[in-house]
Amino acid sequence: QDTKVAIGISGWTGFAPITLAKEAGIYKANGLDVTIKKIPQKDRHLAIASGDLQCAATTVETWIVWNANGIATTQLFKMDQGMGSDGIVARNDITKVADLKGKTVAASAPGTNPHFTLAWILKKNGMSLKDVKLVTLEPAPAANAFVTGKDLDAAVTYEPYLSLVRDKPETGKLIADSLQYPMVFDSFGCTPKFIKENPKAVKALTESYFQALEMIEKDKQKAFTIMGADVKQTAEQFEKSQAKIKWADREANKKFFNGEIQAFNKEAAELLLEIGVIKAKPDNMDTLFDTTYIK
Amino acid sequence: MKLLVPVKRESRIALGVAFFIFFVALWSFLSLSGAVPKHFLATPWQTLVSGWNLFATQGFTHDVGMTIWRVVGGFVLAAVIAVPLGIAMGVYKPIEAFFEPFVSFARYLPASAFVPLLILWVGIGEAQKLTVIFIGCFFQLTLMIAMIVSGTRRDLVEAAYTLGCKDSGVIRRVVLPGAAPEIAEALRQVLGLGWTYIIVAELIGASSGIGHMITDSQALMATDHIIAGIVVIGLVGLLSDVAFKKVNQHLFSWSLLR
Amino acid sequence: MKLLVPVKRESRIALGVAFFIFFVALWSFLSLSGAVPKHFLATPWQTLVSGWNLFATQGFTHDVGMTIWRVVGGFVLAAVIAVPLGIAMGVYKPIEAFFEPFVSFARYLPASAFVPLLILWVGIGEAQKLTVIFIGCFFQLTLMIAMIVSGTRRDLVEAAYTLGCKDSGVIRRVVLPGAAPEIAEALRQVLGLGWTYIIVAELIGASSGIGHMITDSQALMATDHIIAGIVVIGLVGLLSDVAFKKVNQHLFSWSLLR
Amino acid sequence: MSRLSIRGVSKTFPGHKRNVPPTQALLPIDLEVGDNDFITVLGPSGCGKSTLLRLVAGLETPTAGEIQLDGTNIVGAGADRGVVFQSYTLFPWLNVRQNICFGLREKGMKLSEQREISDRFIAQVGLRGFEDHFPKQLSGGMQQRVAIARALANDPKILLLDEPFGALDNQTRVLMQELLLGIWEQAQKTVMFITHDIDEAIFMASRVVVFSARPGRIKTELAVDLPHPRHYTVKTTPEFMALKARLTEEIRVEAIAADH
Amino acid sequence: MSRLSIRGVSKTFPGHKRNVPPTQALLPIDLEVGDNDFITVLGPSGCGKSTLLRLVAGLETPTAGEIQLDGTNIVGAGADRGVVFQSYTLFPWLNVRQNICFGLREKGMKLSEQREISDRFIAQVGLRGFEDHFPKQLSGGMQQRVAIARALANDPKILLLDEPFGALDNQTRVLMQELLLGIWEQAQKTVMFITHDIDEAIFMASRVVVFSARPGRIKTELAVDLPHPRHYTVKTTPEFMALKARLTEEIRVEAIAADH
Ligand SMILES: Nc1ncnc2c1ncn2[C@@H]1O[C@H](COP(=O)(O)OP(=O)(O)OP(=O)(O)O)[C@@H](O)[C@H]1O
Ligand SMILES: Nc1ncnc2c1ncn2[C@@H]1O[C@H](COP(=O)(O)OP(=O)(O)OP(=O)(O)O)[C@@H](O)[C@H]1O
Ligand SMILES: [Mg+2]
Ligand SMILES: [Mg+2]
Repeated sequence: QDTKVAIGISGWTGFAPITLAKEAGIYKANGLDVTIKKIPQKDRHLAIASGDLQCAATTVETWIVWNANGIATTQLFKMDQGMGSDGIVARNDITKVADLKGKTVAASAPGTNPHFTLAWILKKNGMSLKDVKLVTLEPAPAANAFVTGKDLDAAVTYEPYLSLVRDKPETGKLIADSLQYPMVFDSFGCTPKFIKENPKAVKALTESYFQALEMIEKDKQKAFTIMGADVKQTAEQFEKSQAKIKWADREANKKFFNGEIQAFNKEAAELLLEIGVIKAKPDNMDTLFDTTYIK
Repeated sequence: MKLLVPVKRESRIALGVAFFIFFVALWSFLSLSGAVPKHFLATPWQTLVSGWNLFATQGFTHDVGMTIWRVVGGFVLAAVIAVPLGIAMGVYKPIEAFFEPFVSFARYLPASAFVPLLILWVGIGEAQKLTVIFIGCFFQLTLMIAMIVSGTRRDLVEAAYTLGCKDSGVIRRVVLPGAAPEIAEALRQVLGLGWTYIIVAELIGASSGIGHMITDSQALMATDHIIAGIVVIGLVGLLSDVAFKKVNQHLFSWSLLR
Repeated sequence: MKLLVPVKRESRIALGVAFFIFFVALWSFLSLSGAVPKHFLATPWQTLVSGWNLFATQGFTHDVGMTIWRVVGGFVLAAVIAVPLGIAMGVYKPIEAFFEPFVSFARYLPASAFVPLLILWVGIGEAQKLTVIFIGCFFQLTLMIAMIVSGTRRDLVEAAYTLGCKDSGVIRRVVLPGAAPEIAEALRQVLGLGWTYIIVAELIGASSGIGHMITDSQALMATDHIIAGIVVIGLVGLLSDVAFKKVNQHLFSWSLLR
Repeated sequence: MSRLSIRGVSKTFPGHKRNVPPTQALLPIDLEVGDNDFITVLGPSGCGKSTLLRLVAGLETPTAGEIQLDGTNIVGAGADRGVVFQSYTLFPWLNVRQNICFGLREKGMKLSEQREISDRFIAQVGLRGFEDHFPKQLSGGMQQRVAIARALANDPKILLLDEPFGALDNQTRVLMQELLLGIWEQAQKTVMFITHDIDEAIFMASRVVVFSARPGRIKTELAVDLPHPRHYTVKTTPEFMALKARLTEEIRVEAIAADH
Repeated sequence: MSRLSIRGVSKTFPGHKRNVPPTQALLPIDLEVGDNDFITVLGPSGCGKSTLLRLVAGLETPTAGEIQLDGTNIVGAGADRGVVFQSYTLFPWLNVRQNICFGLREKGMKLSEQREISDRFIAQVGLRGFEDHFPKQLSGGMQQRVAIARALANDPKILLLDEPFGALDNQTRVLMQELLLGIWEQAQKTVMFITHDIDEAIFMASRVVVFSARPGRIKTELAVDLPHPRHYTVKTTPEFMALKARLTEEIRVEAIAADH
């Protein structure tokens, strides 16, 4: 009897190993019956609250937001880290972040990573969200609107949608990315209730992820084909999209949850409070993750 | 041209076809001449081919099927409650007085704005999609049916009383058959409304459906797929409407006599 | 209860109020008793306070203003084209034959599905929002007006001819004044339709508006804000409708005589 | 003995909205209708003729007074009083036969019996061959013939007709009068017939009741002693003329009073 | 000299849909209407009376033949032929005065002049005090009086009336006949008046034209030599009776032919 799990993710290239684990039958082999739901980050917590999702992949600061706003969730393992595959694209006449002052910038809704990214980068440059005109657009339409229209001066987006801009250098370029500002980390987590009731399945989810990474190492071509197909890319296109992504293996995971995340969470919570996405910091940030399963 | 004078059947058809030809010609010109960049607007031919491919190779039939089932499902749910409630409201004015102000107000609540709440309340499965359609259809339908039933011809009701009917007989044998054609017509119109909500319903958490296909294609700027999707919804909506109309005409042929 | 017999004004109001009280009581029970977790459903009181705060401290008036302007703007655009086109179609049947099949079909194209295309075509500014509303209203309105004008009483037209009118006089002095009340009524109904599209239009690329506020409230799980937003749209829609109705009744008082 | 007794019956309609005063439609009226009487009620527009008929039918309740049918007080509408209205009130979704059988089916009568009765009345009103037609496929005159057959099929104690031929053209109207009179001469029903038309009132009646302008009361009663069976040519006889001349004067003053 | 000459005019309506055969509404008709004639056209339902009137009004074109008014062929509708229809065709958004001035305004007449003319006709049809009423605030009889005034205000060469009193109750109808006849006796207009009602046809006419059942043709013409001014009591005189008896027979056969 396979354990049923519904996982909410987005089209972000960093989440592709989950698709791979499902499509290549890794989950199945580990006794899991996984359903993957593509659902925008801004809605993902609602779906968890409704009970339709037990697990999700999302950026690390979102777990703070969700828990602070009443949706109990626990991270299990880190998946990847932005290495420049997400960031702010801007018109060619905008050369540095400071130039964004007073400009129209597209980012996804509050509580999502692009929104947070923008706030973070602006803060590092001595500005705040109030200094730009913020337009709510999900990463995909943001990239579309940026390359095709004139309404936007800048947009926050990520791979694979960054490729749209990459293909049209005349429309703009990346002015700030997650390599310069190391603050985009993705992790995978589930509700505490699910973890408590299905420890075996949780272990299997974790192991499946690591097995998917192994498969990418072993059979790149096949893995890229499967992962690309999910976002309607060829293996070659996908290879380009994932070039700057570094998936976290077991070792990287151990390292991340031992110090790195604590530091990041502290800074992130401050900022989230500042921009009004949470009303109070979670009491104990260490309950946001559970490192039992990566051991 | 003379005022209000009908045109012959043949010229009517010819003129109607002419507009479609004109429209496609304009579209072709815009997309082929380069007046509009290619990725802004697919050519008609490309759209047609993509549309065909969607069905032939990408399992679009399943998407269309899911969309139809959601619209019809939500609509049937709405109808199952709205029809008896509307009839009760139309017939018994105290019931109408009780529900009418609330329903009148609720009709203005935009179904699409409920999406975030619905995700919380009923999740992201089929229930959420059905509920969006339900909200979009239910209040409107209830009001329309109550109005129709209120408009029951008083003289026919009185005639039934003088022929020996009691209240229940009047409802069963006069109010219902008299209102049936208009209720069917209201159902048809509201089903048309349902189609306009499905895209919103399928925006979130769907893994199939025409709306899902359109959202997917958006990321890739596949305007051919988007246009094909829109046209397919239009066609399905039109077909369901025509079919509904035919069924009504067949069921209530007496109401068409003049 | 007697069939179809109206209830007295006082009881009618009392019953209507009773339902609202019942509704709020149920809502309070659900949210206060803990039957539904707190973050799933705000209490009525909390919703009211939040609604008030939205206006008082969070500049919600601006959002509401933007939303109204978009709906009204898109609607006026649609009306400005649809009214003369619809009249021309109604009066001159060849024109109707030319446009009618296309417009009938286009009416089923879901406005919300155009959003991805519109981002490409007109960007993400106000133009996109107005266009969504425009698409949602235009085809429906054109058809309704053509139908209304087609229904011009032939006997009045003939009377005008026998009184010495030429075609232009008939249009100006008979067709237009005769159709005006119904056209105004159609405009009112279609404006109501416009309200249902605004949320979709504001979902994407907005930095203000009620729809934008609802999206923003999601992260905080602020169901109180979401519900307040929905209710405000409902109220604004209802108000605009009532105001429109009053204006129509005032302008076309003759059509209300019986 | 009277079949129908109307004693001191009056009717005032309350003004539903504020500022609308109540309408006194009928001043207290006394009227006895004997068994097999054919009385016609003549009066100007708005004088309360329909109101009286609706009171007898049980579709309205009197403000004062009482109405008895065969000695029993009337409460609500019932199948013992057949009504034919001026407006066409056939059920448009039923065909001619189904319309005629409407009351029979309500009584739970067997189908075969329903068929027999409807056949008889269809023949009597001259609509054989039209059994399956829907009301909208019939001319106005035919529709009213079906309405009469539908009322008669129930075998009511009294037939109440409210300007049943008012919307028909003159020639059809004359033919319908002869038809109805023929049925009455054969079946001996008690009939109360409301009309505006003096010729019609005299031609069919055994007694003509003339109403005054609103608020209505009975102004004159006039027995019509023309022999039966009556032929349409009776309308151009001197006896008829004399009655007509007299009623014309009676009604004319009332009509002028009502019009202004 | 004839004011209106109808020569060999016939009308066949094409069957618009497939399988619908064309309707021959009117067989070739010849009719001369003299200056100041008041002719009434009598005939069963559907015999083509309205069709003839609409041909004269210019609202239909004849299939064959020609129609001349004062020696000129008729092309389309025009203000020289005033028409009053059976259905109420007042413009509901205009008040009584505005309705009466409709044609005058179309001619571009000065407001003061419009006012003068409308005042005269409002007085003539007895509607003083109702100038600001809208059509729906008037009774049927009043509406038709406005319609007559509206047609007359244009000072047409001929007045065409298609059962203008058909929807009125009998008493109102009689009063309207007297009103119209009074106007004609004063103003000496040429009038063509269509009706079903034999009394009405005789009472007003200088000549009665009887149509056969469809397809219509003229069956009889009958001059009415009753003296003017006519009083309503003329309807119960022996001369009137004789005419009525004769027309009753003529029309009865046609009506029976038309009804079945
Ligand atoms: N339901 C009602 N409410 C208020 N007033 C009414 C109602 N029914 C009738 N009346 C009024 O009562 C008066 C008599 O109406 P009734 O219909 O009995 O007249 P009538 O003699 O039948 O007239 P007609 O010949 O035009 O049919 C009229 O003034 C009418 O306006
Ligand atoms: N526009 C039309 N198209 C087809 N047939 C028509 C049209 N107008 C009239 N007819 C037919 O022509 C015949 C004569 O019609 P018309 O209206 O002239 O009769 P009528 O004598 O005025 O009848 P009534 O007394 O009922 O008014 C009828 O059979 C009618 O159905
Ligand atoms: Mg009456
Ligand atoms: Mg006619």
